[in-house]
Amino acid sequence: MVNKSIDNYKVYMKINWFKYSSPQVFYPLAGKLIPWFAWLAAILALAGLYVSFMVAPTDFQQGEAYRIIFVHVPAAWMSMVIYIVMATWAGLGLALNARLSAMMAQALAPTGAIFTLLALVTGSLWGKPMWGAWWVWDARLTSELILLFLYLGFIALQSSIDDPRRADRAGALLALVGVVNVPIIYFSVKWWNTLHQGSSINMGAAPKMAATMLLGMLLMALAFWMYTVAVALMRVRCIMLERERNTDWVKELSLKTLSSQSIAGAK
Amino acid sequence: MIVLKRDLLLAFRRRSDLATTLFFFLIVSSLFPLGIGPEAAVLSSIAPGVLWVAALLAGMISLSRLFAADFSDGSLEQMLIAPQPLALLVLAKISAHWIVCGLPVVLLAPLIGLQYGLPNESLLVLVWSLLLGTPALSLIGAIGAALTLGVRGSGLLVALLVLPLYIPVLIFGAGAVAASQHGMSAQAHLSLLAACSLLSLVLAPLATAAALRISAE
Amino acid sequence: MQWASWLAFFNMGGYAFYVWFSFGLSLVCIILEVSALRKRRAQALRFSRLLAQE
Amino acid sequence: MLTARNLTCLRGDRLLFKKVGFELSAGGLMYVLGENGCGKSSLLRLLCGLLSPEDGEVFWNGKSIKNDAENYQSNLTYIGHLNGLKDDLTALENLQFSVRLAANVVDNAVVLNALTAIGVARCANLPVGVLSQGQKRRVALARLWLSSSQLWILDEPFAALDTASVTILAAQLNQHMAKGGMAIITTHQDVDIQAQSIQNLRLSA
Repeated sequence: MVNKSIDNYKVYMKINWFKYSSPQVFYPLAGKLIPWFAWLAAILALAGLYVSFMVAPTDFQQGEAYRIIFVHVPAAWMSMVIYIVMATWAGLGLALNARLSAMMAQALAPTGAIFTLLALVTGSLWGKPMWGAWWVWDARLTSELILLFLYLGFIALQSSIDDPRRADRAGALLALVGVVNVPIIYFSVKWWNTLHQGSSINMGAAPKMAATMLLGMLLMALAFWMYTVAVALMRVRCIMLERERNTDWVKELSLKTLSSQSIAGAK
Repeated sequence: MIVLKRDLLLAFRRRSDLATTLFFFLIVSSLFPLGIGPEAAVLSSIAPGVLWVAALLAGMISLSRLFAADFSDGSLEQMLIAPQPLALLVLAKISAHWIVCGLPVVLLAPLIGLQYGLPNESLLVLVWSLLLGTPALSLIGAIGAALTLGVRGSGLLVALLVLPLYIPVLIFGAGAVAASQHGMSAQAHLSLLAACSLLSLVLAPLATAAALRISAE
Repeated sequence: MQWASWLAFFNMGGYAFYVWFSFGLSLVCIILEVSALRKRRAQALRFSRLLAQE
Repeated sequence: MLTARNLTCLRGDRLLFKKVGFELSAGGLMYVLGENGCGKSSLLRLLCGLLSPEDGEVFWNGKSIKNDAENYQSNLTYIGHLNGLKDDLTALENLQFSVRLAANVVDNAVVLNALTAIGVARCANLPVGVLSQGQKRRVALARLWLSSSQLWILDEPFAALDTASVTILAAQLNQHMAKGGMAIITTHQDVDIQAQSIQNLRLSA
């Protein structure tokens, strides 16, 4: 019975794997890319941290607390960028029926959610000394919160559908609907915010942003980018292993890792 | 058209379902004064938000019924392979849903607005805002209902998917009533609300049709 | 260089908790995510190995 | 003419069938055979366009049913496992709805004739919810008397029917085939239907 299904899989793989790239090819390729991106992320992060703590001057209004923006703003940027990238992969997967794209979308979602959460928490950690309150219904924080809901909805929908193909396609559609709505939501929240309270300290766009501050944020954002790529590749490899567990190549691979010591290795 | 007629007939045969939605709307909006206290000033200041949130939740709890029955008895399959554009059939179903679940809420809302001490002109704006906004709720909700069709825990899931997407409608709708309370024109809010409804009228049936095809496989 | 001493650096002008908590939390998130993924991968491989040996 | 090429169907991570192909021309009858769970129903749903295949394509008169869906669907009558009836509507209302859905218009009298033909005329004005399983199935099958489409795809049409109804249905199928119709049927029963050409498609995993 098992043999037969393996046999079927073999034929199936010959006729149509992901149309564009097969997991057997992609899996080791991703494995080779991960360390590169991880190292890049580490180097950029070190440079970014150096600039943010050693080079960037103290803000005359906010003192040292403003240094939180070196993680808050890049995290907020990433949370939005990842959603757009995720929706793009999802849309590609839906349009071309390419499963690798759908897997990439699925792999990006948790990382995006983590960055959104980070942006929220660091935002409130910044808000406490600045505004004297842990949470302020500021337009940016509120939109970030809604973005977190959108991520969680995507993850929840995908994980509650058993059939991977349906999960891929339903998730993709939801991501597309979300991406159409994000600008509308952002606009409406901004509108709501201007109506209900006066001006607050505008996050991120401090009155006079020193060039070094911008450099620090950019370096950190790039580091997060590289980290995201590395982690998404790691996750997509996990997804492949889980979905392809019945195929020969995964079985061979799993036996190989037993003999070489790197069972839990990242590579 | 035939789908609209059938769904309305079905809703008429099951009038109790209709009452459930209305009753839910009533009870949710009556809970707030009990939780907050009967001061007139407080109540009238929270009224727009409370009424809108209650309308939104009432529309949402009836969403899971939108396609579920058709899915389990096989009539959804027949609609999917009918030689008619699926988006139109879907639009007819959503319209029926709105007439059955949305319209009664719109009509009942001014009564509850009275309980909250809303002035007359605000009541009028409330009805207008609900009339313009609730179609968008039904339309957007249909996408969520279609995506979660036959999925375990779909009732909760649909809330998670749909509520964030409802936020613009809530903001503009409640904002319209609040503006009229403060003696300002609600024109801008109402136009934005109408724009939301129009946009979802164009896009939501297509997205829902696509979602139904995915879910019915 | 911005800081007069290491102590001043750690003190962050009196905002030490907020600043270090933010950066520390980011680090924790990264470590947790990576280790969770490693575990997930090892588990997937273990499962396939069981299937293969069957 | 209905042509299927290279159809492959995957459910979850299970391969149901692969490289299924056939050609069905006017007056042709095809039985889909195979054990339980081998994908007969999935194949029928695939042929209706309800399911999209992992690989391969279905053509109606040379055009892919994906690109020419409306034309194909107006030539198709599908009765699946589920009856597609609303419990709260009467048999008459249910059938009128499905006729309208197929973009046709008929009189109530015609619908009544159809119900009479399959022996459930007495149930015409009863809500379907109160009928027995067999009666519900017959109401659903009455659509075949109202259908003008050339291709019938029927999933276990004879199941849950008594012998008399089986004969009546077989006669209706015979008539359909004689008029140059096509039918694709899954069945466990041995029913004699005449057609210009009869083919068997056996699915095996």
